[in-house]
Amino acid sequence: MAEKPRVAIFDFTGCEGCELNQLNFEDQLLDILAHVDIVEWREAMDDRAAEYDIAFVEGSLSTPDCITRINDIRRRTKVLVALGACAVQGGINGMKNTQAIEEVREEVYGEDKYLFPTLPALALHEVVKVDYNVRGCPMTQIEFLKLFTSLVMGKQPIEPDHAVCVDCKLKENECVYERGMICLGPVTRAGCDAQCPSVGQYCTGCRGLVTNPNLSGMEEILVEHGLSVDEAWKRLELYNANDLEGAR
Amino acid sequence: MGTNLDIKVKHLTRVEGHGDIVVNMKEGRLEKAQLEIVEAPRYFEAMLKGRSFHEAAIITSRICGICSLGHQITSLKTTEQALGLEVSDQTVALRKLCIHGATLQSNILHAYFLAAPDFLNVGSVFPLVGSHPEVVKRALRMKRLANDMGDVISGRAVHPITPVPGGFTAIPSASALKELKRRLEEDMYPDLLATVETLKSLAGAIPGFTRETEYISLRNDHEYALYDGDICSSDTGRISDTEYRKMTNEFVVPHSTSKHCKVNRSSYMAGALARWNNNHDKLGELAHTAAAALGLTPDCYNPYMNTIAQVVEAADCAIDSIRLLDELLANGLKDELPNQEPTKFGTGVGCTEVPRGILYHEYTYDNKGRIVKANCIIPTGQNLANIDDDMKKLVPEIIEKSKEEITLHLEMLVRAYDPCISCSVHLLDVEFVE
Amino acid sequence: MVQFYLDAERLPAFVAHLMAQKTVIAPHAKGQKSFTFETVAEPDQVVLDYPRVMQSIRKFFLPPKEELLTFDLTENSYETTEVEPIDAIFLGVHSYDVAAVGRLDYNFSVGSPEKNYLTRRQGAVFVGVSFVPDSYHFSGSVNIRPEDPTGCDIFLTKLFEGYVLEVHTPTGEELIKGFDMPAHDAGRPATGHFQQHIYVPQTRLSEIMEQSYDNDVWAETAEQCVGCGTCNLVCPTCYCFNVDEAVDVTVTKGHRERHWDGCMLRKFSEVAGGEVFRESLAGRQRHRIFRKFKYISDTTGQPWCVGCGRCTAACPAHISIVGIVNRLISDHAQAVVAPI
Amino acid sequence: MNLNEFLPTIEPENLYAPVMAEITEIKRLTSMEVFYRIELPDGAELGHQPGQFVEVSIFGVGEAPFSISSSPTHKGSFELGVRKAGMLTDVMTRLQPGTKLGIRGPFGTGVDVEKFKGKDVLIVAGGIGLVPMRSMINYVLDRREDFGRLIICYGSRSEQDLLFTDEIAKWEADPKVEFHVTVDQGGEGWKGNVGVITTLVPGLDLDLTNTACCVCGPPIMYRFVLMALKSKGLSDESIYMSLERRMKCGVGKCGHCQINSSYVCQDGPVYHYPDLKNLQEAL
Ligand SMILES: Cc1cc2nc3c(=O)[nH]c(=O)nc-3n(C[C@H](O)[C@H](O)[C@H](O)COP(=O)(O)OP(=O)(O)OC[C@H]3O[C@@H](n4cnc5c(N)ncnc54)[C@H](O)[C@@H]3O)c2cc1C
Ligand code: SF4
Ligand code: SF4
Ligand code: SF4
Repeated sequence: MAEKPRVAIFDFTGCEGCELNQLNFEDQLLDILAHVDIVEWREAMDDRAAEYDIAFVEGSLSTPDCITRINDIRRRTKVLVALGACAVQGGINGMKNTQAIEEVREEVYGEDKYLFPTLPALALHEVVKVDYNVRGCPMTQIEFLKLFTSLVMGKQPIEPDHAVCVDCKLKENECVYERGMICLGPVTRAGCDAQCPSVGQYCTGCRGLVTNPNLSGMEEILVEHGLSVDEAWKRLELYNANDLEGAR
Repeated sequence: MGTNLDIKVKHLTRVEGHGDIVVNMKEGRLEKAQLEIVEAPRYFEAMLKGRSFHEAAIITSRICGICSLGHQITSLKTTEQALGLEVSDQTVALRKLCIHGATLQSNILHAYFLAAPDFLNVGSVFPLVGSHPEVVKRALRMKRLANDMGDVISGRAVHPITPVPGGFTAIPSASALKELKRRLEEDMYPDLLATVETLKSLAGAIPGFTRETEYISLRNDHEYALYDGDICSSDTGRISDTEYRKMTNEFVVPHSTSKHCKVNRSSYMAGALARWNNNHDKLGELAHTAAAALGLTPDCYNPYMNTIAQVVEAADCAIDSIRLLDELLANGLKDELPNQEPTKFGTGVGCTEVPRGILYHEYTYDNKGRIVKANCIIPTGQNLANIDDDMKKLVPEIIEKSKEEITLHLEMLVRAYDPCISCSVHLLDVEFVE
Repeated sequence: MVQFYLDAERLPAFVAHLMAQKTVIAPHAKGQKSFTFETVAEPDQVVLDYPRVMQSIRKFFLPPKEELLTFDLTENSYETTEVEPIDAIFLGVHSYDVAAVGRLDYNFSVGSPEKNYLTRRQGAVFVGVSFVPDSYHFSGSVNIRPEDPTGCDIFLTKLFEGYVLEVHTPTGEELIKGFDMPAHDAGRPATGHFQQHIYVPQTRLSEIMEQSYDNDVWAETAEQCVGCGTCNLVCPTCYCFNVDEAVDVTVTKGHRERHWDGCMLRKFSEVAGGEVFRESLAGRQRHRIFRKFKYISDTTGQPWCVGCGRCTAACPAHISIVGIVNRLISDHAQAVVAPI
Repeated sequence: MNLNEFLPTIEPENLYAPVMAEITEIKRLTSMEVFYRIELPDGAELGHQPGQFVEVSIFGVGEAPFSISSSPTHKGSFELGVRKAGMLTDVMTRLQPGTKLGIRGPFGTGVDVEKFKGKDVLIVAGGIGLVPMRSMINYVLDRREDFGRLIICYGSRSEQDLLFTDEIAKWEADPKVEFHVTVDQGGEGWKGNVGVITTLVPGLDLDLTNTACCVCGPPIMYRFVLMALKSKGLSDESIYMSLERRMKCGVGKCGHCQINSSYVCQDGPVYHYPDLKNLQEAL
């Protein structure tokens, strides 16, 4: 293998749970560090670097400053990886886009709203080219490790594009619909090993939608289980408001 | 004196979220000494509006990945109070275990990964992998166990899955709990002792600065209050949690996307040091031994000692976890379902001690169980005014030092608070118009 | 054939008797309303009175995830992962799930016989149990009765508070040796009526399917179907799989793994470059139903659906396989009566 | 009777265990396609028919099917032509000679050469479709006396995308080969035909009673080539086509390659056109 790839980690608007999840690889951290050099990571270290081979970026873009920074990162890195729901598809932050931005700001800061500029929360791919995604909220650790080994081996990682239900059935979980809950697993992209349904909680859709989801079919399922049409779409929008814009 | 000083630390490292330190001194007069919060606001209130009670905790836990468990538990307590949902003793015990796990993980992360590099004069934990491999491995082992407590009990350490209004969607197995207990006893206990030893050798690097302020934390009669209690001020004593607004008083300042707070003085402190000052009498033996070894005394007014107070309470969390596990195992785990049948729809208040201090949530629900009004007050927001006040006292005291040293002292001060900036920037205080 | 009466109260003792001879795998309760086959640890945890298990016993012979080989990246070498026969008693299997294993046996023996599957399949002993059809079962329509003992060494038919125990093979005789039970010679009861039926004999289905390639039902079903693949993944006769590589975090070793796949999934028929050969959900539904009632059936004369009702029970969109088939039948009948 | 009594008694070999074979030669064909010569251990022969394929694997990366491009008459090694299309093929194009690959196969039903004997052979290859067809072409050239005329129609996106250009030059020069080539987009120096592959068909002079035709190319091509061949008057019985589908096992187990009732990895990839007419999903 040639030189170790230089890795940088950045965060934008988000909860930094994905970054924390990187520090939570206690059992693998030393192996990971054997394969890469971490050259910039504000949350964990002081150093800054001029360029890098791989940039992992968490969070969505929601201020003019974010846009400048992400463009700068894109210029400095060979590979850009979006880490977690906020970066990949806008995530939770996208919910605020469903309301008029001025209203939202006024609600929080009242008259002081102009002190702090804000934009609709954008996923990274809406502004720059993203090479790979690690989905989930927080980013799925098993998927991160898969991506990591792929990058070290110099192969393109494959993104799963089937429903969470598949993984859920592979694990022989009792379907949470059986437990009287509703679940977004049927249209949500797998890769998390059906983490939530495996412990009795419904899938909230954090990993984004599968390609070409049948949304009206999903709406029908949710409505049949007692939600109003509006509530059904609110459920779907929890992590996917940006992708669902105009779909309703 | 006539000193001029101009410090600007942009995007301070090794803290959670984005903040700048700005200090301006002109001819000996301090014009500015403050932590500017530049993290983008996230507007959680807009997200909560109209959301069902099933989703409130899922959303609010995304305010912050570092404090996700704290937000989640606080949110659940709030929802349960608003909707009149009773929870079982088993649920409470499991939640307390989660809080211990999260506190352990957060305090260890802070002490070893964020603060220790300052004591050892390096820029991050990574050089320590080579220079102090045993210490790094110990830190990772402790963190792993703390996270495993989260994984086993709440499904996942970051953004927990199983805690829902009324209980848990899945109850951990007895064998998994036994294994946690074994590891706490056999691994965590000696690692904690070793941590105290390591820190003792580094204690010289902690600056001797003091400033007395108001200390606010939860307090109750039966334990070191983390899960619940009255709100207690070192200045004015205890009041009920429902009156939390009296104990916060938020205001907007232009240099911060996060609101500031004050009560009896211009600022107050929340967090491990506040808890220690208010509740040290409730800590167990191991914590007291650790405190004595590390020079943490009652009524400690040195904010830099917050890191030490975190380690002291981490020790208590580990010991109390063993007690809780014993209790749960002795009672036998019941495979109970969450109680999700609301008995009323109204307003609820929840407050919990999370690693950085006391956290408040308040929600009002409509009669379909949807949120109409929400308010969250986050510990880091509460500490911001106090940090600014500390800086204003600190800078003149160390003005003789080099600019680099002053900067380092300031950075260390801010880090000692272990501020969680992403949490602090979305205070929710909104009436929604239906 | 010998018959005995096994009192329900003595069931744990009977299970213990079996456990003394071999590993016993039997249904257990799981979650709130579900059942699953597991290796028995406590005889009194076995549940024989259950509507259906979430996954049939196929999961033992064709595991959901299975390592095919392990490799060493530094040496560029590999070793195949050797599998063992499952030398166990499968207790409490319903007739349709036994039949489904027979279907899989065919798939993995025909053409190029597959070592992993066939090795695992050696040595299994089947103790079947009758079931009471619920609103999803329709195995009667594919000639599998609830009390059909085909393929079993021992078969239990529910009668009052116990079971008529029939021994069908010498292996079965060996198994019950030393376990005292009263003989029973009053025959076996039928165990209830099906609530779901396919309206023509199974032998006519292929011909009806033949005429149904362009039926509207495919597009109509596709409006509800969300393509989640659940119906494939719970089906006891589905055997399609995908293969993936898993590399260790040290990037020095790993394994090649196969896992269940499903023809309802979009990626199933996608090739490099992004072309998806079965893009429409309508086409995917048709393929699924035809695989159950036409394609292999044309060669073997048997339907590849055993009427367990799992796909319908588990479908979040409530798409009913019986509903689709009966719709094809009635459309076909109308077309025959009134040609355009 | 226990179910097990129906099980076959044979001791099957492991279908998924590849043979490690060495790449002895690598040539870049175009910017996207690479040629590999591969030798099995101990000089073993692959023993294939034109049109068959092998499963190639690189550990840690994956496994995928590739048509064998060399003729069975060529001994001692076999050849592949691979287009960079995704994960595995991307890694493959970066390999060096001497690397060992996992090989399983040959699999599938190739061209039934007996049916072509004594006839005029018409090959229609679009793009990467020339890779498998090259096996048949070279087979015919090596057994020239067994066959009638050899007519090749080859279409490519552009001049730069033409594969096996040295061999094309030989075929063009060979008086016993009627070689026609076209490109979708003609460039500066291109003197030949411009247009899609179907434009070559009308001009062909075929003996309709004694021609067997084999077609291979991208999915979109088949329908149009068929129309062109049929309007030329070629009977369905004289047409064979090689299809591509996703496949994982290569041995009729994984289900991916199924077209209606047919498994491409077993019944194909080369199909007799009359059989394909019953498979609605095929074209
Ligand atoms: C019978 C047959 C013969 C072929 N002959 C050739 C040839 O001679 N030259 C050539 O360049 N290509 C050929 N292909 C296509 C080749 O198999 C694909 O280009 C290749 O699988 C792409 O793999 P990848 O990992 O690079 O692509 P990715 O898109 O990254 O594929 C990911 C995974 O999907 C699977 N996959 C994707 N596309 C296909 C496919 N078409 N068939 C099967 N599996 C697929 C692979 O197994 C791979 O592991 C042939 C395909 C078939 C079915
Ligand atoms: S629990 Fe959710 S993800 Fe799992 S099978 Fe049911 S619907 Fe699908
Ligand atoms: S389970 Fe239902 S919704 Fe899911 S793919 Fe099958 S038919 Fe469609
Ligand atoms: S197709 Fe449906 S009913 Fe038939 S065997 Fe499969 S899961 Fe059971």
